[in-house]
Amino acid sequence: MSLLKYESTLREPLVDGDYSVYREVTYGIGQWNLNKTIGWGWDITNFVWWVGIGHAGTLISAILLLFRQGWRTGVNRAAEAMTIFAVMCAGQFPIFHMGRVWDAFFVLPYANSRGPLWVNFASPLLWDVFAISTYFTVSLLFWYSGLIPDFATIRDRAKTKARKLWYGVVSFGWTGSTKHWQRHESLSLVLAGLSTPLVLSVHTIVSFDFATSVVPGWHTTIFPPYFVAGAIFSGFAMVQTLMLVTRKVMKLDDYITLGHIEAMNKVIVLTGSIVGIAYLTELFMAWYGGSKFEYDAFYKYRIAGPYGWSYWTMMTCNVISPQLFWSKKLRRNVAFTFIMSIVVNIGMWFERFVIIVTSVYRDYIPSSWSVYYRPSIWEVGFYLGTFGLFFTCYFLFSKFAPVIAIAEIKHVLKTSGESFKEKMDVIEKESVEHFAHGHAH
Amino acid sequence: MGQVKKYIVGCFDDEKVLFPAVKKVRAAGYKIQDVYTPMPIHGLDHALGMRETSLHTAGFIYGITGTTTALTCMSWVFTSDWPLNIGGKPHLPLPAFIPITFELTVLFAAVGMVLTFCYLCQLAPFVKKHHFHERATDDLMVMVIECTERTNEEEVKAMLNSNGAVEVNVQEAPVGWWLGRYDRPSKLFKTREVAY
Amino acid sequence: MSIDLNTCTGCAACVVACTAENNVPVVGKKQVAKYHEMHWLRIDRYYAANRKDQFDDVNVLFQPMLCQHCDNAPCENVCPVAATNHSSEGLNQMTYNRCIGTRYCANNCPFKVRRFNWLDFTGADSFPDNQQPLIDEGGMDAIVMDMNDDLTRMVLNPDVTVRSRGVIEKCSFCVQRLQEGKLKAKKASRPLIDGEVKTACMQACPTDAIVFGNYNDKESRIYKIRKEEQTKRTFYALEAIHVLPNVNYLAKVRNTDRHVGVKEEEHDGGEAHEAKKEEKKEAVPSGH
Amino acid sequence: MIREQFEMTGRYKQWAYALIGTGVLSLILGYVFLKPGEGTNSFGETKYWAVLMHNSIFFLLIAIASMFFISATTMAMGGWQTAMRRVPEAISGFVYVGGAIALAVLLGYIYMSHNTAIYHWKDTEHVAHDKILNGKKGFLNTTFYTVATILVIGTWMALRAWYRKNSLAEDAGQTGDRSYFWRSLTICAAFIVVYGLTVGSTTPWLWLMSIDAHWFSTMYSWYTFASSWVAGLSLIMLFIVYLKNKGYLEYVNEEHIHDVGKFIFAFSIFWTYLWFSQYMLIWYSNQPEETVYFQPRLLGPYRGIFFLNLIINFVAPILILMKRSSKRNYATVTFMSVVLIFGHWLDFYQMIMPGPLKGEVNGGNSAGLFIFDMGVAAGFIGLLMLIVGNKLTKASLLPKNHPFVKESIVHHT
Repeated sequence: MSLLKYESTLREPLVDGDYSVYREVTYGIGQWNLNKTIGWGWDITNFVWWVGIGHAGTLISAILLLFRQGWRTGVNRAAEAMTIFAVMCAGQFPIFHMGRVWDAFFVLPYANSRGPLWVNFASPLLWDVFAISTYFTVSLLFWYSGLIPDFATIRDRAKTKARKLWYGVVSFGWTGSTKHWQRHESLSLVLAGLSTPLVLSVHTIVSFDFATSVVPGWHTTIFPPYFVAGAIFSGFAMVQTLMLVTRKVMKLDDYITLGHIEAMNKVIVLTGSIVGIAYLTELFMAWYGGSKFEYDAFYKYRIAGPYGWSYWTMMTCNVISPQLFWSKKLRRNVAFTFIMSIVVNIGMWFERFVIIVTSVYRDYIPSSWSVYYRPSIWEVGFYLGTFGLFFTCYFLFSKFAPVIAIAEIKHVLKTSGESFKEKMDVIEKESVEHFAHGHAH
Repeated sequence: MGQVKKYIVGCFDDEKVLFPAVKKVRAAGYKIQDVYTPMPIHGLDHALGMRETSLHTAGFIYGITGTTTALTCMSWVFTSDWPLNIGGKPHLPLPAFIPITFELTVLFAAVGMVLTFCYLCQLAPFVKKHHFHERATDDLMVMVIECTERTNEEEVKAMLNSNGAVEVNVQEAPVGWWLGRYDRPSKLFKTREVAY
Repeated sequence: MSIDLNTCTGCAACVVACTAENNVPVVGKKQVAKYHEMHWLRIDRYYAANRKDQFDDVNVLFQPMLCQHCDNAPCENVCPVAATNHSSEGLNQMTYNRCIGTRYCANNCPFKVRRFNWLDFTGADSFPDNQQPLIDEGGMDAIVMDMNDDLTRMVLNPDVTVRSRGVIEKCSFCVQRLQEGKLKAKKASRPLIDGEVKTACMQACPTDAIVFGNYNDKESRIYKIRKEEQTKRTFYALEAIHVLPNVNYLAKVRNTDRHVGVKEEEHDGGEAHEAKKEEKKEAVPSGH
Repeated sequence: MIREQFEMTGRYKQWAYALIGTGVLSLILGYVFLKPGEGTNSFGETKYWAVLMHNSIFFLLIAIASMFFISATTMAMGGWQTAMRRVPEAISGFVYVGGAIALAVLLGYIYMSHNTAIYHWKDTEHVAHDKILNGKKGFLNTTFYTVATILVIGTWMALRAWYRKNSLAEDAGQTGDRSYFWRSLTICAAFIVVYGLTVGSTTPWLWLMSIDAHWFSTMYSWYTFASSWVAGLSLIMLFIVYLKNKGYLEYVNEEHIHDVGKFIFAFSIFWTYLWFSQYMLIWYSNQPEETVYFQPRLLGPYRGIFFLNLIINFVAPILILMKRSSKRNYATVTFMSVVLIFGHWLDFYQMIMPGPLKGEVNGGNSAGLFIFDMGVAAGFIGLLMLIVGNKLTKASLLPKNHPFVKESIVHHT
């Protein structure tokens, strides 16, 4: 069974998105409801949102690998794929939010024909260019190097010529030689080690886009770790959403167990609470700092004021509702988890919206204060378009590539299953001294 | 490609059986060409007497290269090639160079390592190698022993059989890799029908 | 540049002069309603009343607001392509053909003086024929078409570029006039004389509220105003965020025994500039 | 027979008492030379109180970091550390004495001293004229300070006591009885929440950030946490290595050392990350209300300490602990632990001192007073040794009935 049968329902958002982008490029950003005060709205909100989602995959495969959390193997491959597709979606926004997309290559550092005019290496947006492209590349390499042995497994089971050709090409001639495995292990470990700080750096740099500025509500030092926590939070929520669907449709209940779901819910409640502390810290500092602009940004325009509803949506979805996961029963409830995963995604979207829009719409000088910002149909269309792209890519992936890391699962199967449980029962009953003696190094 | 050698192939389905077998075969003085396994098996590389890979050292060197590239390029551009006054910041705004320096370190290390890995293992699209057993990527561990003129085939086969191999055969296979497609049989070497 | 708030009457002659001099596009009513207007120079109004709800008896203060050409410009730092940077003369300059339109600088400008070309207002876009469809749809006013035929384009100042869609623009301190003046002086082998070059707004100001010049020249008007004549009245906009503007204002002084501010400025630990901004306290937004 | 009951050797005790003696002597000599009794807000008085505060807060926070270590690993079902679990448990036992001392110092400063150089906000008259401090009155006032401090330290003590009681009861209980383990999860969850709300947010604001009362940074608490956490991990490492050297902790081997070493390495980088984020954002945005904090540290008299802090806490661990073999080498990890505890002590030093002592470092008398600083720190170290040693003797070094203990024994990196 394949998820691809849902593809037709995605055609509409994709086409919608394409047309929105076409209009933006031909006629201009003026069709969006941004203005001289609100320079960024849905575009950058969506960018940050997608990038945040794109953190979970690498996080699961890298950090949890280093922390030896065995449960990650069930979900890591699909989560990594999700990462790559989410970053692809994210990348579109900073590109197409430019006034002159056709000159987007100006951000690349090369000595151009106008003389050695370089880029501004001190601009957070340029750091973004480096961070997002590095992250995309490294995630892709990490994901693909893990896929090679699995592709080889499928290649050797393939029945049709087309499949033999396709999997033959993508498996790079993998044989499973011991030396290759040794190098492969070393590669995975180092890539995991590199990806861990990388994944933190990406959202850190995204947060620098705001935190380096002088805009009240943007400039705050807690942003880097707080954005990272938020990214993990939203990323895990998106993994839950997708995995629960994949699990259901492809009948992977034995591979993605309630244990996996519960573990991810624990991460969600942890990161949700970290984010919550950060929200409260910001609120406190806005008062404590003694700057009127900062105070107004939080107390007049965020928790109250015309955008108050978005702030409270964010608070409810991100901080209050995940606390329900303290209950073990709810953590292991699939339907509830699915609903919560969507709630968290909505909440995290609003977090970025609140940060971006409520900060710029009224900053320093009252004469420039802006009106209430509503997105135009083209901004919404563009956003929906990335959904189409994301799910199309994900469904194609689930059709043509293994959603479960085959080789890794084989590795893990040694430490689970029935015979393992029997063995464990014996060990349970042994005394510590006896056990230790038997396992002396 | 071109050179064809003869190999004795023994297949195992349990790593607990494989390890003693590896030990015995090596003790008997035969050269194990390779063991093909569906998943990484810890300690097998040591059992086969392979040295540790230095791939991570290469990665470290690539990383350092990235760091230096980033720092020297940015410093050169900002201080000597075209110094601009941007926002009143110093011409060498070191804190602002850190993010890009970090990213390039990671990028160089990762890309360099993956390319080195592919080079060392000879992995690329359309690369084809001889596969001794199709289940080597599924659930069998396939031990391959190279035959020389001094190898007593029958003795080796018997040894493998007595050490728990579930399947033993002799194959002639080309050395190395060649360009080819998996949906077509290879015409590049004289075929002798093997296990599949 | 120094702007005297005492003499400013809020007549907006500077705004008109600036628009005419710098080919600032006319965007039409619909786009103005979307806050897409392009003025490089605007006049902010602040009202001071005794009580918050008492608007029949207010004191008004006009503050012409334009690019402050900050020395620590937050906008310059964030531009990824270095399209905006500082000239050696202290101008915060824009390179239109380098700009890719991320609008990051506009977000980060505390004075909100940067203007983005949201649509093709001048017909100078890389994409042809993209105005009429929008006008037909009702997204834009037909008036922007005026910039498309040769006759109406005669109003444009030939010394100033017409900006295309998708780039940021802002006050340049009439850099074309500065260059011209410098060239003339160079040809005559003499230094630029103070007051020889006037920005359009300075030239148009009927009350001479705006003074422009070289602050490094100790004989210049601007130096004398800041350092000798008006030391007590000189203040800079938003000094607390330390962007070091190159435009200073001279505080408005009223000869009245009526208490103006809502409440006495509290002692704030010796931050002198706060007191100068007394009149700006209890400001209410003007335009809406 | 394994040695699972720690006994303090005579030498250990001698060292502890000698260090405590050094501390007491330093305090007496400091009292004689600095004359803190003479003149409110005199240099001597400010310095004396600042040193007491610096050390009491630092050592309390690194001891409570052990409790966080236990809670975090328990919540994550991390079985690997069970075999050495009693070490952080013992270290967290310092919270009673350390907490009492900190309470005495902090409240002593608030109520016994007329000094206002450390906490400007104590001076109500000054606050009335200071617009910014006046705005913070609701948070920075003696009543709130007192209540919050007592509450925070009291909660830490209570939760630590509860955890320890449960842990000891497990030893006495039946093998295979998991009820203690489930209860420990509840306690740890409660502690994590409390830790997040105290060390992760409010406490560092109240105790430390309010020294530079005008200044603020939202990152501050997380930064303080990272600093105390790295030092706390190093402290755990030191005790493990010591016990291993004395032949205890039979089941702890270089695999466990390696993992603690990884933690130290990773969180040293994490500390640097937070340091960089806080510094870079303030540097980049360049607003006076924030840069005022770095002015004396980066450009003023504390410049040397500022960079030393970075070298010790970032450059040293990243270079020395990067290699796998160095994380498994007892000598290297011991050396790095000592270096890092000193490094983060220095980090706290540069967080606290530049605020009240604005002029020269230590009033120009750097060397002499730095010895005083170190002397007082030595006293705290001695006290820590004595108390932790004492707690280690109170229970078996192996929590035998813990469900994860076997997993810990076969732990393999």
